[in-house]
Amino acid sequence: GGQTTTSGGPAASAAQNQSSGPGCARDKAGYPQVDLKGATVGFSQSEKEANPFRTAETQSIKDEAAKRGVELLTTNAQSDLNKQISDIKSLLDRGAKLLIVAPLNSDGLQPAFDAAKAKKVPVVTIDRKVSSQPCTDYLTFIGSNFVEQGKRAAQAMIKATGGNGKVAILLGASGNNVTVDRTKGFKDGIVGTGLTVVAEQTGEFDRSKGQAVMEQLIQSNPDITAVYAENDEMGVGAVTALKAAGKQPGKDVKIVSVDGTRTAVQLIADGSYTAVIESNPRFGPLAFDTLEKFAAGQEIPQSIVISDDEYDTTNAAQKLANAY
Amino acid sequence: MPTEPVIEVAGVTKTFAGIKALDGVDFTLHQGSIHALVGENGAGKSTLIKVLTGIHQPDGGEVRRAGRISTIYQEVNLIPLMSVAANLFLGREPRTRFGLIDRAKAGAEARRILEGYGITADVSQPLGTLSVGEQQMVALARAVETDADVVIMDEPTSSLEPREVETLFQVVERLHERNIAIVYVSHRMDELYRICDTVTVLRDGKKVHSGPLGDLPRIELVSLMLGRSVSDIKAGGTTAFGEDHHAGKEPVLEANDLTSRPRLNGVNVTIRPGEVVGLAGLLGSGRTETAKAIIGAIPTQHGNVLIAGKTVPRGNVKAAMRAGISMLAEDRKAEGIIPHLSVRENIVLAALPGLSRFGLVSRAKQDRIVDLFIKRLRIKVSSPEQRVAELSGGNQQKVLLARWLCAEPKVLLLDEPTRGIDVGAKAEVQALIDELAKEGLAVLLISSELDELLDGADRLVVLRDGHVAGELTGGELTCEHVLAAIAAEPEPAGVSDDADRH
Amino acid sequence: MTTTLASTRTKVLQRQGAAVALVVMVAVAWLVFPRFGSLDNVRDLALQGSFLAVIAIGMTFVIITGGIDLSVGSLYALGGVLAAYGSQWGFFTALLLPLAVCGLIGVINGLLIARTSMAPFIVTLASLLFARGLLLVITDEGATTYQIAPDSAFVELGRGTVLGFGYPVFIALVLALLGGLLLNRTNFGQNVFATGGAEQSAVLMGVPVARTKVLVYAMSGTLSGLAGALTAAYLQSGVTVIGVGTELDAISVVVIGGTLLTGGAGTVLGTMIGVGLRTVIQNIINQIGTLDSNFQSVVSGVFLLIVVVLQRILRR
Amino acid sequence: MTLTATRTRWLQDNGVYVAVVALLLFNVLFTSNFLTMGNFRTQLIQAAPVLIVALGMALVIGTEGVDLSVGAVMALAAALIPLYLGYGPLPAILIALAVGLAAGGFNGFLVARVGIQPIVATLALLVAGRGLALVIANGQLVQLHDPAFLALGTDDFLGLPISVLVAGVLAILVAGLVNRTTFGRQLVAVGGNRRAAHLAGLPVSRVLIGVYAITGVLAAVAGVLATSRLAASDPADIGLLMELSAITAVVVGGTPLTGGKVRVLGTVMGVVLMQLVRATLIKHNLPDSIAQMIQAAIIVAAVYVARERR
Ligand SMILES: Nc1ncnc2c1ncn2[C@@H]1O[C@H](COP(=O)(O)OP(=O)(O)OP(=O)(O)O)[C@@H](O)[C@H]1O
Ligand SMILES: Nc1ncnc2c1ncn2[C@@H]1O[C@H](COP(=O)(O)OP(=O)(O)OP(=O)(O)O)[C@@H](O)[C@H]1O
Ligand SMILES: [Mg+2]
Ligand SMILES: [Mg+2]
Repeated sequence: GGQTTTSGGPAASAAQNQSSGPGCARDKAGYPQVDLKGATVGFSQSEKEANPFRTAETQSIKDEAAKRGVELLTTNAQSDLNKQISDIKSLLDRGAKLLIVAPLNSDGLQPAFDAAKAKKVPVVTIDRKVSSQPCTDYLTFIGSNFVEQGKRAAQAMIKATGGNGKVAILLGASGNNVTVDRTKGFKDGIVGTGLTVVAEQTGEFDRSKGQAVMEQLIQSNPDITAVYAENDEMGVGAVTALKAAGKQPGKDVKIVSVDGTRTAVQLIADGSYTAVIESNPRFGPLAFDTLEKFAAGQEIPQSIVISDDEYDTTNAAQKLANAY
Repeated sequence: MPTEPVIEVAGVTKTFAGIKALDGVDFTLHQGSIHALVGENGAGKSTLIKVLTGIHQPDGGEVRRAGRISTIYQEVNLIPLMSVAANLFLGREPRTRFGLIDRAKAGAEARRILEGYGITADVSQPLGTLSVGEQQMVALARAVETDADVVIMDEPTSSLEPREVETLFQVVERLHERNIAIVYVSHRMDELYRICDTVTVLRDGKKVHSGPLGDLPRIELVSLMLGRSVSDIKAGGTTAFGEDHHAGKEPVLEANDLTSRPRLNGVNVTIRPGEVVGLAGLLGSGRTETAKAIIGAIPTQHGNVLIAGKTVPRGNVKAAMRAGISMLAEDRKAEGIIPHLSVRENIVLAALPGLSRFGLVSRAKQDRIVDLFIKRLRIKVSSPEQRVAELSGGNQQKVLLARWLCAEPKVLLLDEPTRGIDVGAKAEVQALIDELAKEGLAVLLISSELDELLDGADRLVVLRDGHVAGELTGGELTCEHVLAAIAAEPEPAGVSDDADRH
Repeated sequence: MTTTLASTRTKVLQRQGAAVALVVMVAVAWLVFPRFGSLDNVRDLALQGSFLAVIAIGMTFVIITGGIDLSVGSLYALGGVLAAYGSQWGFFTALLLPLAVCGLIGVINGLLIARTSMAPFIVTLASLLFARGLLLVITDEGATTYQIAPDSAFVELGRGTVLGFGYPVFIALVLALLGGLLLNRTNFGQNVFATGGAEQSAVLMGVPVARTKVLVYAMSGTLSGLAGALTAAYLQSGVTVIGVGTELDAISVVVIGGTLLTGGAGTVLGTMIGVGLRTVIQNIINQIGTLDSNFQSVVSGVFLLIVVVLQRILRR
Repeated sequence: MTLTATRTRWLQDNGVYVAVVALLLFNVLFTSNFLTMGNFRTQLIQAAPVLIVALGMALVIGTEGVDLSVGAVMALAAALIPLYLGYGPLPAILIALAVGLAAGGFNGFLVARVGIQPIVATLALLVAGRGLALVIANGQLVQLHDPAFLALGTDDFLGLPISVLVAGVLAILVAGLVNRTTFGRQLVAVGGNRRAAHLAGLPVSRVLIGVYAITGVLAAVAGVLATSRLAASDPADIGLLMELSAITAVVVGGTPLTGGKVRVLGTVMGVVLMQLVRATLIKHNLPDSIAQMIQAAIIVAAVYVARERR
């Protein structure tokens, strides 16, 4: 993947990024000049901060805002798309001059972007790419490339298994485009290898569901040699299930997942997990840098890919502190 | 007699879960006739009616109808939460020009119609705020005011007052004049003989007799219903009550100044052991409320209840029962039976804690006591494990009586205990009340049948608008005295608020 | 006549603990939060409430018949997807396809409930699953999101405004008005009350109970589909992730509005007040702004409780 | 004619058992590796928490109520475990159960004393409870390491997984409670006709509060067991939609939602049936869409057969 860099910890990832598409400049797009320092910035979070990714993401934005002396307004859409739209409108109404949005879904936020456009408030979307027009509907997207994450997971899997074996996929929640992209990337990545997908079932991004599904799959397909979990939580659930079934996860059955939570990385270090592709939640520095550059009149690329780290048996112990 | 048949039924059979409710019944109704349909509880009268009206599909046989039927079913079947007017007009509401319901017109019409039935209540109020009797009158009005060719009445008078019964008879008379055929179900012999011209007798789902009523002696009708020979049946007056009882000296129940606004304003009742006290009064005079206040089922603002001199905590049914009061509620369906449970469980319900040890129930004890009561009250069941909902109304009533006797009360409050019960069962219940009183039980008897009260009670308390309007004993126990007490003007002593009219 | 009016008025007051709460909430919010009363905020509140209102009107009818419809959330999402899918063939397909399909599922709900004696709770729970499944089939397990061309007439239905208020607001208001008329001034409405008030009696009184039930579930399904279509028009796409838990929202606004879950009584006006309350409380949480996201649901739960208890006490 | 009547009656009473047998047969024939000890073990372990919750739900439904808050109570129990695990597993579990009791008692209070309809009363706790659990847990999933506590989820006793054993014992206790105790009979009477039960002097409020409290405790037990099996306290996700699974199992097992009747063995079979359905769908690797539609069809079919004929 040309869009991705594969080195460095979180500090590095903030600085290292790649961008694509023609740039977007303030004068061209017609946004007013807003000095970031002392400005009111709105942040609309999509889901409850009840998993490590969301917690780390919100914290990163808050920390950076505090560091830069920015007044931050926050809302949480509680997984309700209509609520996120009204959240964003209310942020605008409460005087936010710049917006950072973690979209609940790729589609459907158009009304909110239109409201921001009407008030000439630039929007930076993070962690999930939306299907609206960059530079017109919103300023730019900062985040990971989920298809790429899937591909990298496939590479890690190929490396760990030697390209042979039977894989079970623990899918994310149905109807969610993260699920779709991570599945597509992984399946594309294993084309032409000896890896075959024998089962794909949803674990709804949830540890206990991942565990329950895995328990069923080991019974019906005892010859599974690898598991690709579309987030760490399900992967960790799979570990518990495999152990209970008398298998050695990480050895008999390779496990690769996406996220980079501390639990999963710790499991790699302990030897019962294979690899984790990071999905970097630390958007704060990058988001505010982008806003600052934009204010200064620099061109902003259409999308900015945050660098995602990767943890495997060779580096998990050293990098444990970087996991969230 | 007019000969045009409006309903003709031949060989109709209907089975419920193995029980033959109707077995090859023939029934013909002629135009302009008032046809009595009689039989013991569970004989199949209500079932036949539901077949006639098409609510039940018969398993076999033929039903021919010519003309529209309108029916008053046995249990009041209206919608309590809807307004009186809405209930009256449901399905044929007056419309405005735009096809919408004309509520003003419906209200006015309803008021006009119901006045003819002696009901002055606010027609925009929910029907449920009316007394059972008033509801029955609304049901009557609803059935009669449609342009029907046949009106079927399944025990219409069971919740009615003497005065209301008269209104009903006038309505029947009006219908008769319009040559409308009527099917009339009742367990009250007097009524049947007064208004009906033809009779059909059902027994155990079979038709055992059909013919003109006037020629048929009462005793013979009863014998047909019960399936026993005339000589077996001793004609012992209209009720089965015996002589007066020998009451104790000290009252076992003293209820003082019971007040539950707005329906009850300071009622006093005392009953001695072995005494049957009757509670008389018009519809809505507060008799049911009095019983409910005594047992603590409705909140009271004033007054207290003493059992053998000890005060019973207010508003607490459980405590009242522990003190020895039991109440047979008026509304069997809503306040009596637990439909899903078996006859056995319904009988032992109130006595359950006494029949168990450490919270564990004892089946053996239950079976013993249930057998005893099924025999003693002659409850017709296929087995004690039969679901109580499957029994006929009369047998359900007996099950409830058994429930309360099982609780071994000192005072038994009976609210319309013989409502909807056939002659045989009614006599049994009345005899039972007698017997219980003889055994020393104190009984409060509420009944809308004056005969029953006059014969059964040793003393009568007459209520009017939630006050005691008079007490009658001994020689005063006559129809005239009761009616006088009911109709008397309020005493000028200032007991009531509107006394200053004098 | 005047006494009738007065008693109706007290009755309405007793039923409407929610109305009292709404007035209090709005007054407090107005005083405390300067932005609350801004025209923009009011317009947004109205628009946000309108989608739920459309669903809740149908739910009101269902609940008055003594039933419940758990499938509305799924049908809402399905309606949105179908609208977006249908929009490629123009305005009318976009509008009618969701109405037809969701209405049909509603009819099936109604038939199962009316013709067999299965509990509404369980039948509609099954169609909650079924409709989600169907949605996933249509969208290729959620991989495809159908977009609606931004310049199509259908988008105008969701995004257009009069006096700054979106069309969905007016649609919801008109539907509420029609719903109120239907409920109180037509024979069908009387049948709905009778069915929920005492089903057995209603049968004996000649009310077409089965037909009434089929109709209310059909109505609830159709309205959910319509809400989905409006949402799709507003969002310009058939988003698959909406509608999760919407059934509980709809039920709670109906109940907050004073409709009895046991059936037999209720008003559309009350439901609209319930929707208003829910929308306002959410807005207030946003206005406060600093509330921990996890704490927000505690506040909503406690609030629901307060309103219901208040209502209960007022009715005594 | 009476023969068909008895046959439908029989099917109505035993439909859920027939369905379980049919599904087992299907799996034996068409699912690879189905007839293994390990597989049955898995099914039982997964069914155990649902069963424990469903037992309580059956009692509540028997009183003509419903408890939507069971999932939230599980989350509350899960959130409390790590806070008190430092004092040892027993105190932690007891506190979790105590909170379940309190939550259930509160539901019961709202239903019995305040007179709020059960769906609404428990809906409030459904919404607030999980939020509260997350507030307690600070929104975090907590990994658990106490070996004694984790043994609950992994170890065997008498050759059976502990959670399965607990569920079995609780099922027997609940069956005994319903059929053999005054409380149980009063519960059914209250569900059958509340006004009549009140007039018969039954302690209606006490019965209702008791039933909801029992349900709360059972939900907490399920929460504790699920937490130990997961080896983590996960208040965000534990017991999510459990209320619907439990209600489905109870109703599929032949307990009508109209109250007045509780079928404990039916409930057990309802849980087993739904567990088998889920297992079958996963083992045959059906996509989520088809799986949901098939589940819907099976629920309707099972309830259709067991429904009360008019
Ligand atoms: N829906 C039903 N299900 C089962 N059995 C029924 C049903 N309806 C009536 N029965 C049975 O049919 C028989 C006839 O009942 P029905 O109600 O017609 O009696 P009835 O003559 O009206 O008695 P009553 O004078 O007590 O009203 C009874 O044995 C009753 O138990
Ligand atoms: N306005 C009302 N509000 C509430 N309930 C009422 C009202 N009017 C009547 N009722 C109910 O109707 C029933 C009968 O009322 P009441 O006790 O006054 O009559 P009664 O003298 O017992 O006459 P009957 O037994 O013949 O109906 C009672 O259960 C009472 O609760
Ligand atoms: Mg009858
Ligand atoms: Mg009375």
